[in-house]
Amino acid sequence: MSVLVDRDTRILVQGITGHQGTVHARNMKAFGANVVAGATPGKGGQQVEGVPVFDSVAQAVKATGANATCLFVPAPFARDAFLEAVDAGIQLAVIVTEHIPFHDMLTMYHYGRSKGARIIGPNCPGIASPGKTKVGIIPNVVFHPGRVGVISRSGTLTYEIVNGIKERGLGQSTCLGLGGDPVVGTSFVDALPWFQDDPETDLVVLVGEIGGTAEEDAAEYIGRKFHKPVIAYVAGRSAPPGKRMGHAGAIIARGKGTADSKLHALEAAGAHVAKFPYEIPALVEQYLPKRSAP
Amino acid sequence: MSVLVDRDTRILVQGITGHQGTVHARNMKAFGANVVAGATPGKGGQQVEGVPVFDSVAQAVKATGANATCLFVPAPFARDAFLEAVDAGIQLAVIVTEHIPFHDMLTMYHYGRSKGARIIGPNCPGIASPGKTKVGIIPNVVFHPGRVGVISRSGTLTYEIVNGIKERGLGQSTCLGLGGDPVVGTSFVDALPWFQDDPETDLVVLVGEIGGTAEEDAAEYIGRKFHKPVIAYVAGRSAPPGKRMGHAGAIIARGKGTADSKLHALEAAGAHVAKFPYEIPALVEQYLPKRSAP
Amino acid sequence: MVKLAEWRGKEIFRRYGIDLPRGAVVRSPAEVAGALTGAGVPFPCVVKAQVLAGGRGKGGAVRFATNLAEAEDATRAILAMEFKGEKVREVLLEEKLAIARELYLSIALDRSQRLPVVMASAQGGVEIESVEESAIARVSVDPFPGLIGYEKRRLLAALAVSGAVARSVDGLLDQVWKVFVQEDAELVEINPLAIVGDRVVALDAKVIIEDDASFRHPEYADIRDDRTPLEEIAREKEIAFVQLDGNIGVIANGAGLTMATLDVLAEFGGRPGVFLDLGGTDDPRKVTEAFHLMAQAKPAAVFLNIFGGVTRCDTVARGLVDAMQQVPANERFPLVARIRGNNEAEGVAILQKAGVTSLPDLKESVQAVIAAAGGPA
Amino acid sequence: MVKLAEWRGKEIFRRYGIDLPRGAVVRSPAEVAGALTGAGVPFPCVVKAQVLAGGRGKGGAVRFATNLAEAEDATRAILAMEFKGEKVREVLLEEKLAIARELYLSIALDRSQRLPVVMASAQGGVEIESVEESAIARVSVDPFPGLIGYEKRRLLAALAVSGAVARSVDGLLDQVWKVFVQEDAELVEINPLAIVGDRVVALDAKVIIEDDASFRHPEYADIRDDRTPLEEIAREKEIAFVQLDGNIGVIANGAGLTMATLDVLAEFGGRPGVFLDLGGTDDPRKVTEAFHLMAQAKPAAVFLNIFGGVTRCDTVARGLVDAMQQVPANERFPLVARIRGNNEAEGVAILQKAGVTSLPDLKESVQAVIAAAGGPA
Repeated sequence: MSVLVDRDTRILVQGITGHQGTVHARNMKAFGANVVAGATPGKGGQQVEGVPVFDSVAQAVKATGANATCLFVPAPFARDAFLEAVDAGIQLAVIVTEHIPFHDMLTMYHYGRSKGARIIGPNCPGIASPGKTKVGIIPNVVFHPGRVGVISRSGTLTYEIVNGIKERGLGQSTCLGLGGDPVVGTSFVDALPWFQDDPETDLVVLVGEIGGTAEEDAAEYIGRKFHKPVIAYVAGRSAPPGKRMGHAGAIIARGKGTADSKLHALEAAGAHVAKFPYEIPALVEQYLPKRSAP
Repeated sequence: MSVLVDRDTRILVQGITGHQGTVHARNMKAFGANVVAGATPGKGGQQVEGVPVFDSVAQAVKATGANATCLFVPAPFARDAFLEAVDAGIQLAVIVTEHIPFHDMLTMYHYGRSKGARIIGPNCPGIASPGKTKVGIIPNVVFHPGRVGVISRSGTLTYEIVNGIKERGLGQSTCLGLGGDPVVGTSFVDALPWFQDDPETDLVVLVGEIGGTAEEDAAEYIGRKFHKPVIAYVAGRSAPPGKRMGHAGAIIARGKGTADSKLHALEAAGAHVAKFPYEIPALVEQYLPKRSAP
Repeated sequence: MVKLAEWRGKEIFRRYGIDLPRGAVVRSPAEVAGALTGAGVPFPCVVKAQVLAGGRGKGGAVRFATNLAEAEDATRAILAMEFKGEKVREVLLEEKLAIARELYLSIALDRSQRLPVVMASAQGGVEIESVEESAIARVSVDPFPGLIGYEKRRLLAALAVSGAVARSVDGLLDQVWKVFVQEDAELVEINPLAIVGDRVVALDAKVIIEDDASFRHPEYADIRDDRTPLEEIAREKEIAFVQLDGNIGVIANGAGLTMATLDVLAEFGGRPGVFLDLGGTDDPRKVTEAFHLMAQAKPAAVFLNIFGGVTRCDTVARGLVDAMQQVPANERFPLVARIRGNNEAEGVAILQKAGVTSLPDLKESVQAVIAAAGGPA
Repeated sequence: MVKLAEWRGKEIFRRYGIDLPRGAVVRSPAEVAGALTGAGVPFPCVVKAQVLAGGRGKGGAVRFATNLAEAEDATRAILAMEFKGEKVREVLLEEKLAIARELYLSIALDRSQRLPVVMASAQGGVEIESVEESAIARVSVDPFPGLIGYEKRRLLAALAVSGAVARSVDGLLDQVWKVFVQEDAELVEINPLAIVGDRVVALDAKVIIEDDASFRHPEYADIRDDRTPLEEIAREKEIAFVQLDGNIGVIANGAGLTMATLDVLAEFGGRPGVFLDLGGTDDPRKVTEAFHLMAQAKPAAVFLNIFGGVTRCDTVARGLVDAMQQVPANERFPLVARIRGNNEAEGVAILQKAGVTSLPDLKESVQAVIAAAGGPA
């Protein structure tokens, strides 16, 4: 199995009857993903892209054995939709929805954790494993199966980087978009062990951003426990400081959170740092362990 | 190890500086229990009954390795005291305090459960294993080591019954008082499997009360999974109905909750039912499996 | 357990934004005219006795009035009632609404699951016990995160509401949930919950506040409508007290032992009257107070059944002897004791000296007290 | 992110029962006399500019008055100020209290732990960044069950309070926690928090409400004190918009790509001015609107960097061409595009036809736009 998901992951799409839900259910299916059900309250009995729609997640799980969900539910309803999925026994949720209040995410994260459910996102592109499956919205065209793992806090920038790797003639094992919100269900530190344990991944590209301390935390982990090559890039080096958070935010970080802090930490931990996104593919080629052809 | 606790259980007494806390810390020590610490905010540095007192549970745990707590904290502060113990890593709490609002107990139970912490009580006498240890307030004098397990929702009535067993020349393995509050951390159904698995218990005395469906739930479990003899008694057969709960309470039960319902369920499950508490010792003697002397 | 009268429950509902009929409480017919005008209650109106017992409709404790004179007459008549033993002190006057349907809604505690449970039925306006199981939806709610979307949708489906009415009920569910949690309620029940146009209106309110949470709710401290005077004194002294209709008083310690004593007493033909549970106390003063309470209930005989575990038998015996000496001669009653456990010998000796026999056997002592009270029923 | 001015923060605090100095807001010197009387503010009083920037004390935006004339003069002077680029519209007049000690208290989000964190320091009244780490207590709080006893005791210890003052702070902690949760705050900060006798009084209030929670808080919808007019338009159109001080405009999609573009631009000596992030949109109208916004900011040159993933390149190109045609000739600016990904060939062809070159390479296209804007800085 690749990281977190595989061919037999049975995907539920919450909010499948909306525009985004419909488009991406179609794209997931085109990627080869096993989309088994949709759920929208009041729309049970319909079909969207050949997928049966249910009124509740419990009904969808019972009828189809869905074991992962992809949420396109509008922000005001996302919290309850996720909690419904957890109560129905679903253990993996990719939350594409943006603008979910972080207070809602705190509830979602801690409730989910107490029930053993994992969140990817919110406001994230999701997870894709070329040749296997995709839960989320990462464009199908950028992929090529291979042995490079990608973990990123960005959306479009990730597509650009993944595409660059493909254009270099290399491919990806699993690409995981964590989302850039203040509270994310999965951080670099959560995800790195999965890639460490994944026999299909030989190298990891880590795409960070300024703000928070997720990259510093990742560096700490990489230095101690991660044994595959890491190529790291951090966006926002030249961004003006303090445009987002007030004083209290600043002191939580206390000198962390800047691009410099992140890059130094990653470099010190042994990661190969790219200064610009277009440098990544060459670094990947340079550090990707050579294998004899299978 | 006996059920839940043993000689090496390291007991913290929260509220040790109060009258009840002091008296029962002394009694526990007299029973042979390993009382290692007390905790009362603002009283750190004192000694009570030779036991060091700490300001916080975290300090007590760090200094003494306490791994179970016994709470004598007044009801308005019991919730927070328990949560403090859980956050300090304690996994077993005997809550003696009575009159804790059940809304607080809901928080305590579900928070504790999410962190793997077990509650006995509240408003309960606790747990005692003669010759080993005691966490709670069950009187020392009623015990004699033996092979009878006792699980009870009552307090004084339990002492009377345990004493009766002792006067018959028999002894107890572990005696567990669950407390009779609307929300208890441990029910018969939670406790029965421990006695099932306990090699030191040959027979279980189950002491129930009217109200709720804990005895019916226990009967259901006993019928399916419990393989040791059970002597059951349910107090309140002649109590006037409806003195406590309104309509909604009544319909949760729907015909359950009466002594008749409980006794029938227990009898149907194979338990030997005592009509009066003074019949219990003879029934215990009758059904206790005979062993060759060790 | 603080059972609130309908009007008090509705006062709470109003604070949480729950939709209610316009209404006002009066304590005399003279207040009716002003109250109706002040609250803007039109005719016809409903006049309801504010008592805790159920079945007011059938019992004549709910009337209708089409003009002021009728409203005053109905108020006068209801204030003169004693409803199922309860004196009517307040009357609630409310507008009569055009009801499309009557629903049932409540939140209580499910002890087995240790979760609050919301119950809803499309069959409201009748006693919920008479509604068949399959017509009642039950939704258990995790206190964290509280009542959420899909749970509410299950309830809305059970209530068979849709569109604007469903939106009203959805809002109401949030409000009722808040009442249950924030007011430390044991029970919040709305029956009937009426559909009136697009509104959902609480026609009745049954709210029970948990006694143990009273430290958070001083506002309910002086509501004790459902206690007898003796029960009220017992409550203040933290002695569990139950009044039944027999003639034998029982003082015991612990709820289980108290109930077991009652069972044995009933088995041998005794009729239990007042019941006192001392709890786990050590305090001789409490024994004395319990004895005084007992004396006021004028039992034919009293049985004291104490197992001294945490409590010491000698302390209890001393408190008892003290109390006996304070009871005037003309109020004395026969006393049978059974006092066992911790410091038993000392306790028995103290009683003996005061002329009270303590029998060790429960069956025998019960038979003795029944005989002292005049024999089995 | 809705930053509230001090007086608005204090209005919220008042609703939650937090102890505040008596005070009133005025918008002209003429209102001062009435406001002081109405709020019962005695002399001497404090006159404070209601601006969002910090450092008001040092910057002359906080003054003191010992009589009405002085209060009016101070109000007039402050209303005439422009403080760190912000026009002063409101002035808060408050009683001057006898302060024993100044403390610091705040609640914010700890992203790494995914928990709110309460911070407290006995060293209040100065910028918290200047307080050494060891003098600040940090307590992470689980949203279920919320701030609890032992956590509060740790904070009280850090604030070095005891007795009656500690009891006041204990109550305050519950109130501030409720503000943070119930108002969907990103930050609640009280600095200084003053000890005045046994009271603890919030002398300042810094409250930031989370934008994403605005659907729960319509009451904050029209508070936008901290946005420029262009930022306000961008917000309404859901386009992320940042104004810097350079001369090159950038339109990109996605925060990461936008920041990466900025990094490359800066590396080659470009000075970024306005920054627009289209997000994950597919909508050509949004491209058009972004272009209009950009035109209003009058950049020397504009760089459009789009990776079409979910977005289609041809749709973006069409929106762009439409928008260009609507800009008057005298407002036109040089445009460099890099448009890649989904339907790239079609997009490039559409741009080509309209006279815009799309370069595939990020470095080359950045260098081209810098040249168009007049060369590196």
